[in-house]
Amino acid sequence: MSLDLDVSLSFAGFDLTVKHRFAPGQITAIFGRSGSGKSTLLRIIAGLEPRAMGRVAMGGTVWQAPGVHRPAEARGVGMVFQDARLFAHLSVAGNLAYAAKRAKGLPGPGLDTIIRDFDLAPLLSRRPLGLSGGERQRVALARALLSSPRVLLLDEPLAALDDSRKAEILPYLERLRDHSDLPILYVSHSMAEVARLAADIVVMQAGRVLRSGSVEDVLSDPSAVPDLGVRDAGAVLHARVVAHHSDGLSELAISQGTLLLPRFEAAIGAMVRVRIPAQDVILSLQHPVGISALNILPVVIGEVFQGDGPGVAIGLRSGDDRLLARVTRRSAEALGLTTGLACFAVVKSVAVAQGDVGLAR
Amino acid sequence: MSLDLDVSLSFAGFDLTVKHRFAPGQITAIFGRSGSGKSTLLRIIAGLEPRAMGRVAMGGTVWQAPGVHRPAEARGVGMVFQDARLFAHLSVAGNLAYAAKRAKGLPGPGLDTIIRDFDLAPLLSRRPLGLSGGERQRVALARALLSSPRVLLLDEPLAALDDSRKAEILPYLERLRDHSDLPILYVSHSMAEVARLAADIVVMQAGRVLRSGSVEDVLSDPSAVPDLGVRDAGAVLHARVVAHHSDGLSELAISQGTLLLPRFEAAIGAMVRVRIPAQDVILSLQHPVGISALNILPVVIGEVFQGDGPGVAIGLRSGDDRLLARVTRRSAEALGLTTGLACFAVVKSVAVAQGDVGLAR
Amino acid sequence: AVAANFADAAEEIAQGFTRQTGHDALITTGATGKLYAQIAQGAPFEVLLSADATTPARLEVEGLVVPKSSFAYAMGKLTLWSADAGRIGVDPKLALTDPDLRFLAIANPDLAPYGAAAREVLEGFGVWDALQSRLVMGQNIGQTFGLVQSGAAELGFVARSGLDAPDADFGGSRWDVPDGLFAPLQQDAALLMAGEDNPAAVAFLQYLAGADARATILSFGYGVPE
Amino acid sequence: MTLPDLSPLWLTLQLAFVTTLVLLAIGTPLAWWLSQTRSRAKPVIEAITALPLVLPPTVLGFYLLIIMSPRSAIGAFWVDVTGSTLTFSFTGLVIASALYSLPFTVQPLQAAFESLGRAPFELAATLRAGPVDRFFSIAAPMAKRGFLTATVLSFAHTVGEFGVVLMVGGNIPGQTKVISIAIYEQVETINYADAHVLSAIMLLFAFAVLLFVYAINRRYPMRLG
Amino acid sequence: MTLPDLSPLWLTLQLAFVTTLVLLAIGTPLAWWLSQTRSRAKPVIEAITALPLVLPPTVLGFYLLIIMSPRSAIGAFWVDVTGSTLTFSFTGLVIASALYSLPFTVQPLQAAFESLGRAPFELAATLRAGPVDRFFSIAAPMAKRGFLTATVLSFAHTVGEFGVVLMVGGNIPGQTKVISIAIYEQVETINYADAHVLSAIMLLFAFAVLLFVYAINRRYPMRLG
Ligand SMILES: Nc1ncnc2c1ncn2[C@@H]1O[C@H](COP(=O)(O)OP(=O)(O)OP(=O)(O)O)[C@@H](O)[C@H]1O
Ligand SMILES: Nc1ncnc2c1ncn2[C@@H]1O[C@H](COP(=O)(O)OP(=O)(O)OP(=O)(O)O)[C@@H](O)[C@H]1O
Ligand SMILES: [Mg+2]
Ligand SMILES: [Mg+2]
Repeated sequence: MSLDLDVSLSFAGFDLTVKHRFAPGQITAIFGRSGSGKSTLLRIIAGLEPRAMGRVAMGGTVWQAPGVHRPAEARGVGMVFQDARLFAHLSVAGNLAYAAKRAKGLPGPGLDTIIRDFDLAPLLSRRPLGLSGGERQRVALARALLSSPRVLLLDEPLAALDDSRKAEILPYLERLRDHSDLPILYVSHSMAEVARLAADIVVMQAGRVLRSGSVEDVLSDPSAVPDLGVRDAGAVLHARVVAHHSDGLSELAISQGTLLLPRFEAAIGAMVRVRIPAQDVILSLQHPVGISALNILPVVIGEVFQGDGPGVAIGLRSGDDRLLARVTRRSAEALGLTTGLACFAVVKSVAVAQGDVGLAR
Repeated sequence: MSLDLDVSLSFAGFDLTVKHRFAPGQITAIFGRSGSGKSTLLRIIAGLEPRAMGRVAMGGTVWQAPGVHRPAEARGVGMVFQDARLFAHLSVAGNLAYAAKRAKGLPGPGLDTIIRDFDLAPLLSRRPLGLSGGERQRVALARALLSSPRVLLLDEPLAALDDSRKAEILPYLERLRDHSDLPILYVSHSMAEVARLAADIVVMQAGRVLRSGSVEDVLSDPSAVPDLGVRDAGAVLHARVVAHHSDGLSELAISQGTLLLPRFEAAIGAMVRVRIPAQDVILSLQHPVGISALNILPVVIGEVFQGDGPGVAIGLRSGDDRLLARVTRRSAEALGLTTGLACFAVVKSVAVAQGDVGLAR
Repeated sequence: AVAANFADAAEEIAQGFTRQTGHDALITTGATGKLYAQIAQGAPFEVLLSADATTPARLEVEGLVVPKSSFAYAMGKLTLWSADAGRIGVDPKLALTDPDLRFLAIANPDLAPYGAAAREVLEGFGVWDALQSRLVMGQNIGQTFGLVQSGAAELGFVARSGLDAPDADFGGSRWDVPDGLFAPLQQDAALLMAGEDNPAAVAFLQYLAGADARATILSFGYGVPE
Repeated sequence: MTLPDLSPLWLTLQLAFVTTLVLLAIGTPLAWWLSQTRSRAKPVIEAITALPLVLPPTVLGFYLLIIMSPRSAIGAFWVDVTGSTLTFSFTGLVIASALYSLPFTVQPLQAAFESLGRAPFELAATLRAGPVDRFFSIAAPMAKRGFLTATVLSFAHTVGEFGVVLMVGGNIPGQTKVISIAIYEQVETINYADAHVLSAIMLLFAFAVLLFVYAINRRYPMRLG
Repeated sequence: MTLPDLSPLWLTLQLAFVTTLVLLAIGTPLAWWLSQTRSRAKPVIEAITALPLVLPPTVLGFYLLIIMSPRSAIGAFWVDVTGSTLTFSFTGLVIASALYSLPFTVQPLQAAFESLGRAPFELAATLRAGPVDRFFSIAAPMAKRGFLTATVLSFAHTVGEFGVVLMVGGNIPGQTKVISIAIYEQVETINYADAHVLSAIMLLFAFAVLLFVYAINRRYPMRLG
């Protein structure tokens, strides 16, 4: 069921107006500067901002409309607050049981599964007060998942976690996305997480939606680079897993050619999504030889977008796939990179991190 | 004045033992997995863990020793807690004034300067309860700086901030580092921040110091790659600013050759630190031509470190500088990359983000 | 329902009554004014041993007392007492005019008959006005006793029954005020409407007027009506 | 020296126990409502709940006596329904004591509830906890310290208080004669020895109970995080 | 109908005001200490601070009278130093009332302090605030609601209470005769009309004060974040 939103809310000095449809069974990344209204948006959906105006509908059910305000407890949102709130009077086990007890009979993962997947067994008897920042976040996320939500609202749920913890938890979210039809809203400052998990992206600025669309479209649109922040641009490819090699590389088929990437977990034949950060793509007029980069794709230059800085964003087509490259203006001029030019995109295998590959639906 | 530590503390199921000297006028990054004891370490230094044992000395002053425990308020630590605590009963202005008032007469930045540099004017009359996550962090950091600290203890102070906000605040920390002799301890999960700001790094694991040393040494040590996390490895170069070009690039001299990077703020002749992420370095046997990457450095292969995964970490020497590259095992074998081999390191300008360049002392 | 100052004596009388008649008497004590309010609001009391004569009379007017049932059962006696041994000499007036005297305790004349009596005595001596600033008042004669006993007030007019009760020994010095110096402290008993049909209540009043009870009353430092 | 009659002690404990229970049952929802409402009537109700305190106990008792006496509408209704009077009965005592000690229950509880802020309730709501559930699963346990204060103050005050009880209860041995009245009586009737003994028993007993309560609270403390 | 003598009203207000101030001055540090200490004596002290409540007021007053009378060491010392007695004086009244209402100050304050947790104090300490500074700049303003409760309960209880005051004060008109005693007397002497008038004045006045206090509190509320 999709989540339809057409809401507005004003604080002194801040106005939020958002109209958007969040697709079911997909993760929508909410991206935007600090103070742009991301957390406020999630709070409106959860029913925690009584002064919000407008309409919120989950599938056929109206959660909010003029004269209608379904209370938060009847909405069934699984929320991870940005401050990873835990009940201070309950142990970790108590916090988890709180959610599980109230979701009894509803579909969802069992307590034991969650405890195992989030590695929470050592923390169960602990009080929230002594938990580290990352431990709190893991508990908060686990608890939200236990509440058998109809929509997940995750506000920077992994911000305090290190990469290896993230790598443990992300697959869990992917499975959840793929085996349910929950809309999942995911606020994050990490484009790697966004690209790996999210199908759609909403970029917010000062309370408005600046840009929205599929991650593939938005991230591979050269003109979106300034909105997303230079470091974070990068296209997302759909690829099919062809083989896992014994030297630790996985081979993927894309519409034209293959990619070799550090090995990841996925069945042969599975479709995956691969983010290729724009800054990690090198363009070469000739097919380079004797080079450590394994992936050399023939591409045709599409749009060339000249921003303010020294960089140029270049849209590339490789068969049906779109790529995005960022090069310096100097290089673009020296190599004569213009629309229609055929050249080669060089991508290092290792530049594509484990976190950049996710299972596609 | 340096900060000398030789402390231990036990919680049920967790033991911390740390012996380290934090250098004055430098930022030491504290890096490590969630739950490895980073926040606990800062709390011990601040004097907030009365059960901690051992010795803490700041310059000649003993803060803690058997029988000695100088209370937190007499230490003068500028602490940003991981949860960006603010006084809920005071406005933002009240929070800042709280620190400023108690540091009156002590050296330090003025209230007005801080408010301007952290762009806090619009928030001054606000109560903490309505602030966004990033806004809270800015206020907490500003307040810590106003307290005229003898040591700064920053626990993921920028975690909730977007890149552009970070770009506003990081130069401030750099100036502070360069114009004072405070030891600054900086907990972060972001290697880009670490490499940009920190001279030293302490990698923690399960309450111990796993590795420590200068950022250059630790980050360019191939065998450190597994400890730091694959994505985060990358050497740091010292370079001198030679010119700022009109096409938005800055030219830097390194011990052998030049680097062209996206333009950054620094006077001609200034020394800067540049982090080159290992995964962004391509090795080529021949000097590549017709390629968009602008920086092609002749290098000699030093140590080759074979980890568990598909990647190989390769230490490189370029004149006096050390670089680190990460390539796939397959490439390393195909190209015959072994110690002593001369080859070329290809580095994209745009892959080195603004955040990766910082002023050296 | 028994006025507080008579509580101990009433207790002993009740025991005698029980021994003699087999009836049990449950005793409730309280300030007479309070008892009045309670009786007026329908308290289930059957017999009232008041500390004055006016309250039973008033209740009779209001129809809460069985007409003509009230009679005097005891006469209160007043004593000027000090917990200090030498303070009261042969001439009580000396003690009352002693410039060192800080506080003289009396019962509140508006509330307690003993207070009114004390006032009368002081007025008779012509010292009432002079002593105004040194007067401290208990709400009833029991509290007044406490004020003196604790030594907080050097002197006080108390009920003789407090000092002379069996096995009481408070020492100090005293002057028993002769009866003529104040209007008689007549304490009346009455049969309340609630007790009209209870033979035990009627029997208790008879016992109270009888010789055994009178002896007990005397032993507690009260007088008995002729 | 013989031990004075101890039946007032038991009566007192019964009264204090029942009164405290009644107070918690009434005061908790009231305090909760006050802590949550945005109604304009809030300060008015807050002021009213504190009012019983300002009247002298006997005077309050006097008015209650008038209100509850069989000659009033309420008292008469009570007699009709139950067959016995409200005044001079244990029930009447409980009502009077509860009214008088109400502020000691409501005020600390309301303060405790208000100190919790909104965050835990928002969280609980997103976890499907409705208002009643939130009250029992979040507000009540987190306001534990407030309940402790409310209970101790209400209980102790009911034990010690005698003005209201004396007036409404009529000091009937075994029925409405509580220990505070008994001690009061001993003092007023100059039975100081008995008063000392009763006071000492009362103080020791109360001390033991309070010590137990506080020691438990210390063993299982609760802090907000 | 003429207005009854109002001087007891002013005396009452003075007494309640001074007593409340004294209570805050004594009770606040005590509550603060209790909230912070890890001493084993804590539950004992907590129990003791609640004890004055369990004794009936007149009885407590009787014992205080004995303790403060010039024949006791304390009382004699006071006479030596000041030349006047502690009993039957305004000072004595204040001491007695303060002792009796102490639990109403200490308990709500302690609960309020404890609900703050350690976090704000740690933060303040890192900002160079010493213990005293922390108390005034953090604990006191954050425990505002606790102070409100403590003040209202202590003030109202002192206004209404008269058992202790009666005993220790001696009911001297203009000096120690407070309004609660005055109303009590009117009731006892069956001057119900005057009692009604005095009670009504008292209730209205108290209601006005309380309403004002609560309305202010509502205007400038404080929540923990
Ligand atoms: N209750 C409130 N009262 C007033 N202003 C508020 C309130 N809540 C939020 N705001 C303001 O609304 C804006 C949006 O806040 P929000 O928390 O949604 O930002 P955000 O996008 O989540 O930022 P961050 O990434 O820093 O968490 C901020 O400027 C914030 O100060
Ligand atoms: N008061 C305490 N009682 C018991 N255990 C504690 C306490 N404080 C911290 N710990 C434990 O000590 C370990 C280290 O905690 P710490 O907060 O220092 O971790 P951290 O490195 O800061 O982690 P993160 O990156 O998640 O914030 C954690 O496992 C934590 O649960
Ligand atoms: Mg936010
Ligand atoms: Mg931490």
